[in-house]
Amino acid sequence: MSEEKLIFEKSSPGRRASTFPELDVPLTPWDQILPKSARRASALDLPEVSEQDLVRHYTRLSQRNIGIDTQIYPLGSCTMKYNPKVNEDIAGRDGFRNIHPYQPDETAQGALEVLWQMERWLGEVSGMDAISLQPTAGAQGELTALLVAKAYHDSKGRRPRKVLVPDSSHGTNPASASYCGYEVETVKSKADGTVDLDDLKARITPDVACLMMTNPNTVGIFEKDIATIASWLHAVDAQLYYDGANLNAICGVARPGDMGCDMMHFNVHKTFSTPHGGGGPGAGPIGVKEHLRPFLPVPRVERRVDGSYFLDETAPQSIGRIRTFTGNFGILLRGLVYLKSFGSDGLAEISRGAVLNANYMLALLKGRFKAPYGDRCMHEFVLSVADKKRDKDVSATDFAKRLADFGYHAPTVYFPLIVAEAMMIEPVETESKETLDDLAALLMRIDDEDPAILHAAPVNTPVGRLDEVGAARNPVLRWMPTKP
Amino acid sequence: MSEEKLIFEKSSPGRRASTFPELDVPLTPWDQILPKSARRASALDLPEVSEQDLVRHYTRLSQRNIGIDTQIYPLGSCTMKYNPKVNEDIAGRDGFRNIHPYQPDETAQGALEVLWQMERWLGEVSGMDAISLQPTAGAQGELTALLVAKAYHDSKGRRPRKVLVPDSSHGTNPASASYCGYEVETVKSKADGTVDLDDLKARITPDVACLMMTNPNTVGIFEKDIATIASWLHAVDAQLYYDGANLNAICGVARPGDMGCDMMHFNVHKTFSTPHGGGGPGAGPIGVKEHLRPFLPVPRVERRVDGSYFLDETAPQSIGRIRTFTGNFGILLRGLVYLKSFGSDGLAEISRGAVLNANYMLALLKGRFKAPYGDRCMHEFVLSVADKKRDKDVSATDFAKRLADFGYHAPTVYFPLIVAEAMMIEPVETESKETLDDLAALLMRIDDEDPAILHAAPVNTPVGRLDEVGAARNPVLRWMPTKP
Amino acid sequence: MPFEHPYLPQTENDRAAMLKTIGVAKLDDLFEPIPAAFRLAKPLDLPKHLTEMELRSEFQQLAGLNKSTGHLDNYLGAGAYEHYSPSLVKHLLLRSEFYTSYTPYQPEMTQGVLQSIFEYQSCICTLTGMDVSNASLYEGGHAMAEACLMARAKTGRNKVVLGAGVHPEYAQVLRTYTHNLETQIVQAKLAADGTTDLDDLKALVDDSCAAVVVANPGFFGCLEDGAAFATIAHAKGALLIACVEPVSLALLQSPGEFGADIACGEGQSLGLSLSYGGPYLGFLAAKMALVRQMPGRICGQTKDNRGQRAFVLTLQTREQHIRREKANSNICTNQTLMAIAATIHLGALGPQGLRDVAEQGVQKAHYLAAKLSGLKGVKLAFGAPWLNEFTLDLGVAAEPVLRRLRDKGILAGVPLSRFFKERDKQILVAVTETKSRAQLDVYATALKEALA
Amino acid sequence: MPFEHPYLPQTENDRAAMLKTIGVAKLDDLFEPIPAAFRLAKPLDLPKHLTEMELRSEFQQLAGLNKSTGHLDNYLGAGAYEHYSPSLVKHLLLRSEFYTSYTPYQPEMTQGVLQSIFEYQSCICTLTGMDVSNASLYEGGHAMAEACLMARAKTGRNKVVLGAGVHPEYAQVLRTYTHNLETQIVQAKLAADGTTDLDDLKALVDDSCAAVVVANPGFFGCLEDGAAFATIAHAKGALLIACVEPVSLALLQSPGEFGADIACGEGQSLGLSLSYGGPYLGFLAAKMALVRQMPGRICGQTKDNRGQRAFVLTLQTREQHIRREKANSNICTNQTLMAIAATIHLGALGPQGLRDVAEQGVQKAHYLAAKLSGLKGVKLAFGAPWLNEFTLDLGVAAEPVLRRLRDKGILAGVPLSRFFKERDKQILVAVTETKSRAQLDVYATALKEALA
Ligand SMILES: Cc1ncc(COP(=O)(O)O)c(C=O)c1O
Ligand SMILES: Cc1ncc(COP(=O)(O)O)c(C=O)c1O
Repeated sequence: MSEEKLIFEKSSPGRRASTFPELDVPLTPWDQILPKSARRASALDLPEVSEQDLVRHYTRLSQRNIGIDTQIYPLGSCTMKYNPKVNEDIAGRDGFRNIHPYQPDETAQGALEVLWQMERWLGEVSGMDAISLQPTAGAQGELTALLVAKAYHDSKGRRPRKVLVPDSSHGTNPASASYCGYEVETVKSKADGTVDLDDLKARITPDVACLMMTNPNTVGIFEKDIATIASWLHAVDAQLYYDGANLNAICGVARPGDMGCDMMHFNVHKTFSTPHGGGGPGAGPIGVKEHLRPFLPVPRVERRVDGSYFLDETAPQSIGRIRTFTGNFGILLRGLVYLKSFGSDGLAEISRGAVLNANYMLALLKGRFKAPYGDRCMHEFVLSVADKKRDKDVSATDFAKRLADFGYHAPTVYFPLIVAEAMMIEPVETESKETLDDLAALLMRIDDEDPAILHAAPVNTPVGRLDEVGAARNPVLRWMPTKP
Repeated sequence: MSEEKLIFEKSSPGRRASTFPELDVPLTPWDQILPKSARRASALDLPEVSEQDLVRHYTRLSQRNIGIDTQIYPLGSCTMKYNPKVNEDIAGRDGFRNIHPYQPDETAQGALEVLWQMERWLGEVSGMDAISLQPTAGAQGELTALLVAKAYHDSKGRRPRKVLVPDSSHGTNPASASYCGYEVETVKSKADGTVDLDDLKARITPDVACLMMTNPNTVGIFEKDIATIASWLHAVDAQLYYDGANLNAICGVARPGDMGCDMMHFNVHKTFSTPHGGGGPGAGPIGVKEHLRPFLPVPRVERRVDGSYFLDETAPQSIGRIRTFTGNFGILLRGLVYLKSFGSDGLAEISRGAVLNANYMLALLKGRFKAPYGDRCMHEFVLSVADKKRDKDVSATDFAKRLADFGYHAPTVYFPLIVAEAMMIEPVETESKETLDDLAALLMRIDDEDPAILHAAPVNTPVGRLDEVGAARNPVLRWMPTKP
Repeated sequence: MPFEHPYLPQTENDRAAMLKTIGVAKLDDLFEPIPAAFRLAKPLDLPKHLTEMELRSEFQQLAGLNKSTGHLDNYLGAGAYEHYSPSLVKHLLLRSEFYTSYTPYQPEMTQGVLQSIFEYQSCICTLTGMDVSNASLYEGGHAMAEACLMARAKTGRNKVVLGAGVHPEYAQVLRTYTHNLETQIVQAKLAADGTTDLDDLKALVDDSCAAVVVANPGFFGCLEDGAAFATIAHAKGALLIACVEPVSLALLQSPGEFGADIACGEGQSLGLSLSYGGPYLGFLAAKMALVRQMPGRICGQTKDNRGQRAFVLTLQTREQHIRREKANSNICTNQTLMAIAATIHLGALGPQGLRDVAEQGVQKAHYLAAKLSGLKGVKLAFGAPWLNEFTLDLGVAAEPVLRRLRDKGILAGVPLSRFFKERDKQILVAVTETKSRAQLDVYATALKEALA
Repeated sequence: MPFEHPYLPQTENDRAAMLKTIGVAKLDDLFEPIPAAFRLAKPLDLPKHLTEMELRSEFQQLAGLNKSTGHLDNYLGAGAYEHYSPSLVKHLLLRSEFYTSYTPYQPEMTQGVLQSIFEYQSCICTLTGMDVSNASLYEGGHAMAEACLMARAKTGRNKVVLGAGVHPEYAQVLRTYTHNLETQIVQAKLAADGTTDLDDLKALVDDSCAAVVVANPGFFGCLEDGAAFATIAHAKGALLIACVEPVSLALLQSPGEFGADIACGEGQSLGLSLSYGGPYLGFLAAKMALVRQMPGRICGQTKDNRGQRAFVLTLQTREQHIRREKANSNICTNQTLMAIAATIHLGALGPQGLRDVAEQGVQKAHYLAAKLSGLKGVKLAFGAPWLNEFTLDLGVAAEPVLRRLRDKGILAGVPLSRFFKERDKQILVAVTETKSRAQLDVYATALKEALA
């Protein structure tokens, strides 16, 4: 496949990919509407192309991309599972797609019921007492929950200044914490991948607002001492935050709310199968225990005794609004469809499948690749190729690039930061045994290859390795029209 | 891209890509319904795969295919123009998609109006007096019209036995004629590509039922003597059939009905932009002059004085039914949407664009490739690489295969049969000048390449040249389960 | 101002540059080969162009004039059935590499369509118990006509005997197709139980007979004795053509099992939308000995020059583009996309899903039939076994009753008077997996009221 | 029988084989790391699973409880607008290589998304007159909050002054976001003509001020004097943030033209469906000097090792996955697919199409406003110039009037009492290209009747 020009480079003045009906009202003279000084004088350099050329351009661009629908996407921590087509169809229905966020509640009862039901489903799945569907993604969920915790502490007249995060935690955890003015303190991990309890205990003081934990953690190990940790935290009225990115490991099997967690976020775009869309959109609802409910953001979805639903903005202790309108409705809707497709009799099968697949994959690979955290894992696991880097100068990046030659997306590499040359594999429950066998065989085949092949990879992709340093050093961040 | 297994080879007993709700009526014992002897005993070797694997399989297969949306598809005689997305959306509406062909007319007035309007549009575009939308594709249109002609002759007590077709005609013309029991006689073409009038005149006798002409003909030249030809035919009451496959050259500019043609078919899937779907579906309505109207197939769409529509099956002289139900409704609907998107003020622009593009392309190429029929053409033209075949052993096939290496579909090759090493190019009006420039430049670049490269081509496609002889000699026409 | 249209890329500048390259002064000059007398002097008598927004609203209005299966509970069948097709089928059909491509003449760049066709052929073969399938025909009636012509070509004989259950429109298509081929078409009588009168059939089948056609289930819903047909046909050297409904094949003896030489039928029930009658899918499969007589595209497996398995259109010397007037059929454009749709649908269902669909239709139909035939004056018209479609005798003229049911939101069945004037009290009722027990109960109550 | 589900491929045989390879006896053993006390002993208190058919019908029913823009003539705006988006946009978004892919971490296999983002950034830059755009934020309110935080980081100052036209919900989001950052948020008064009181603004902007935010058009529809804002802000060393509506930029001076340093806003009007409030698209662009403060993904152009142009996520040392608590934002997942949708939509419209849409909205809105303000007691609330959205004073309490109009099938506007208790007679009316003159006339008549 040859280079694909930018859409701007296919532009020719006067071409149209769409036209509009003629104006059917009498023209109000423009001078009566818009002062000259307010009018745009600069060029509007948008593309001018025909409909066929536009369609062809983005069809071709799509062909220069891979997704779950083309091959397994074992990106650890990202839960790249099948995105059901029926969810797209349902979200595409006129009655869901073409409703305005400020419609009177009476004209949006179906949408409100979707939100109300989604809160109930998430509550039951997580064991949390109250849900807010407002946050747009996981990171915003973290931020919202931390603000909720802050409001809680405020309400008690306390001002703890610290948030603890394990060194294995996801970058958004410390970033969210500092975003709302907390000091971030990092807790060490032990050799087995779990939080170092001694280090943690030493750090728990009344100045701690919150500990953010992922469980299973980012190396795929369940933090079995979570209840103990919770009790330590609660002793100083610190909150235990559960990062729900790895909920796929325990969904339907165990609940954060039963483990002493006070608040959490869900990544609907991970656990509940909504498409990642090349980076987004997602939805990051949060769940909290009863004591935090008053502080949840507005609006809240409520049900009247007559069964009708309404949006409530009157929560005196609420942290306020975390986004405009009422959340990423279209994504939440898809998530609810997904949850209902499994139901009470099926939800556990999600995690059972995910954990089975991950352990199977680990069993296939552990003879060949170093698995720093042992033979078992939950829904994902981390390998280290530090030895291969040392012995034959083959890095995690090299494996990633070579996989691309065979049409496979790489595992997550170089995360978590505590593992050198990390490759983090999350095979998800929607992948068949055959697919796992193929990927494992391929990884071993690549391991057998001449390192020179890996260094040169990829060669079968539309582009080869990129000059990333150059990209950052001389940033070219937009197309510019060439001056005539 | 590596080989893609057959879906059967991904099958594993017990996998499901869909499930159905439980039966909600009391079970009638099977023995009361179905005698044992009537029951299936043999295996049902359908694939058993998960939803993700199924989606992935056909997504990948689609990636092993090209279409108009990926690149210009200059396949002569096929009019591979842009397939508007809005047409798909409209045809996908519940009110069109989910209606049964035997619904009472009162519950299908919208569908009947679509058909009625489509008849009116096709009639006005072609200058024909009556339209039947029944035929499913062009070839069935030919057959239907020939049967109509036969019925007409019968009604006059005549039994002419011959159908004349030019040697440049499409294969379906003679095939359709012999299909309904006619003797086929081939008329010669002259060096300028048009029908040899002397040869034709000599063949016109009272035993001739019909002459089938394509105009512009398959080499892209307008048969300017068509009126004369019509008068010769009419003198013996023979009918002039117009093969509408090339209507894109004259749509909105001139009308077969004004040229003396008595009957014709339309290829809705060519001229009127409906997707070819990898070989079909299409729609091949026919138009006839008044004297042939009584013989058109049933059902006919009619309008009552009150403006309501109905299907009429009572035509005493009709040839009868040419297919079940009422035509390829979904395709006819798309065609009508397309026609309306151009309207009386735009229809001529289709052909003007098509003829401009073809002549431009011919102008770009004629210095390098032999154009046996001169410097001008209508909407398509034929080149011959017979000289290149002779001089450097590079055939039309070689060009075709090498184009594939660059992601371009080949022109039609080896048709029409009257041109040696023919490459028939139809650039259609939806292609931009830049696309034509690129294709012309590529053809010349290929012409400059070492013949060895062409013989080895394609190398960039998922598969290389195929053993077609082997395929025909040892036909493997289905997957077979391997015996355990 | 020039006519601007999203489907027309050439700007005024482009046109000028292109005309210069061509060497003509103005675009109209390119149309000089068309005698002036034929060139339209005034615009066509049609409305002006509509923009996309206007098209959508105009056709939305037209669509609104139709009552879809979402608006009326639909029990119409008679050759076209409402089935559930999983969401993924439509999604995959919208892959534009499939739907915007042409017949796969250049196999190196169209392996996707070719392999899909090969898979389709394999599905049809396993369903029907045949050796070879083509890549699709126009629709069921066409498939049956082509099957008869295959038999005619193979046997050199010129008579076709139809079982009594052949769809009346299929029979009409066959008559039209063979009108000029001096082929004799006769149909056996219907026995009282709704199946073909086998004695009559036997009497009609003679040495001049090219083919016997058995429709199973028959038009009235009843199951035929395929093996008996086979014996009668083969005894006289005629071929047996089985015209079958593919969903039923999950339960029924396949044509191959009961001895048919050719199987054909309508594939719409394999996930294709009703679409007011088309586009549908004619399928045609046969024993290997008949492959040369088979019309249309056939896809075969082969190897490429890199040693990979690959697929290609094969045995093309049967076809019009090679053989012209000597071709075994005139078909060119077929219904490939519908064949791909059916293949994906079958992949989505799998053997168990297809059985589920078939069984649920049968069970729900029998549940409904029991309820309906319990109503006063109402009875099943025929006694032979049937699956999910049955002929109901209302005891009174059917049309007014149907109209009353329609007003209650039910399309209760196809009135048989549409095909047979004398059967004006009978309707053909089809039930599929899409109907819930609640709907069936509503139907029964509504019929009771309509008859009261 | 095991739980069968289309999204779960492992059969009983697969499970057995896999467990054997793993070396455990049964699947539940793999969950042993979870203390037994936490493992659920009884099923969740939720309904059982639904099949696809059941899901479709359940959600069809829920969708039916909503009155869409197809059912009610919709004049609601206030930050989310009904626009026509060409069919092709939705078709291209359904390309599953786009929507089923993750953030393009591996650029060699995700050039499609990367190039689309680069094109998106280019579109946003030309619209806003800025140098650099990121790859998207959550939505407009979030974009404005991040813009303020950028200014705060750049200037080291801690006060933000909002123009009077800032969307009240955006202001609330900003307050929530900055709650723990000791940032002072103040808002200038509204002048009588519906624009910001510039004297008040001037008084509020001092040396501690990081940013001034101008919303143009303002929440009440009125156009602000962007250049005056710029002068006031820059005089005190504050940055000017312009919160703008992208369709209006086809007509209005761009933020770059009037001197803004940062431009932000909601991109929903670029072809995204209303979807009850999301997923939408926050856009954020700035002058080059602010690139290091910019949050979120940014795509840059570079070369590959074959010398080809290629695209990659760049300047990542701003981001959380590299810098953790020192990152300039916590954003990870963003709204890329919406950015691609907007880019395709803009490509479909082109500059002329976007102008057409903007102009038609303005003209139709002015036509309607003239009709409505001709009714007794009804008047435009403000005198400043406006585009396609205006504040109408009904002279009487708005809620009952709106309810009456709703019963006539019209969502006549957003009641301002929703945001400002005291504005209970005012409604905000938005008109776009989707409305026909006939609809506007119906609205005027209906309002007359509702007021009578
Ligand atoms: C462990 C973990 N936490 C938090 C997040 C942040 O979620 P989001 O990307 O939805 O903002 C992620 C996502 O990558 C994650 O993997
Ligand atoms: C000139 C000509 N005539 C007739 C036909 C037959 O039309 P169809 O393929 O629709 O049956 C074709 C199509 O290829 C054609 O090109």
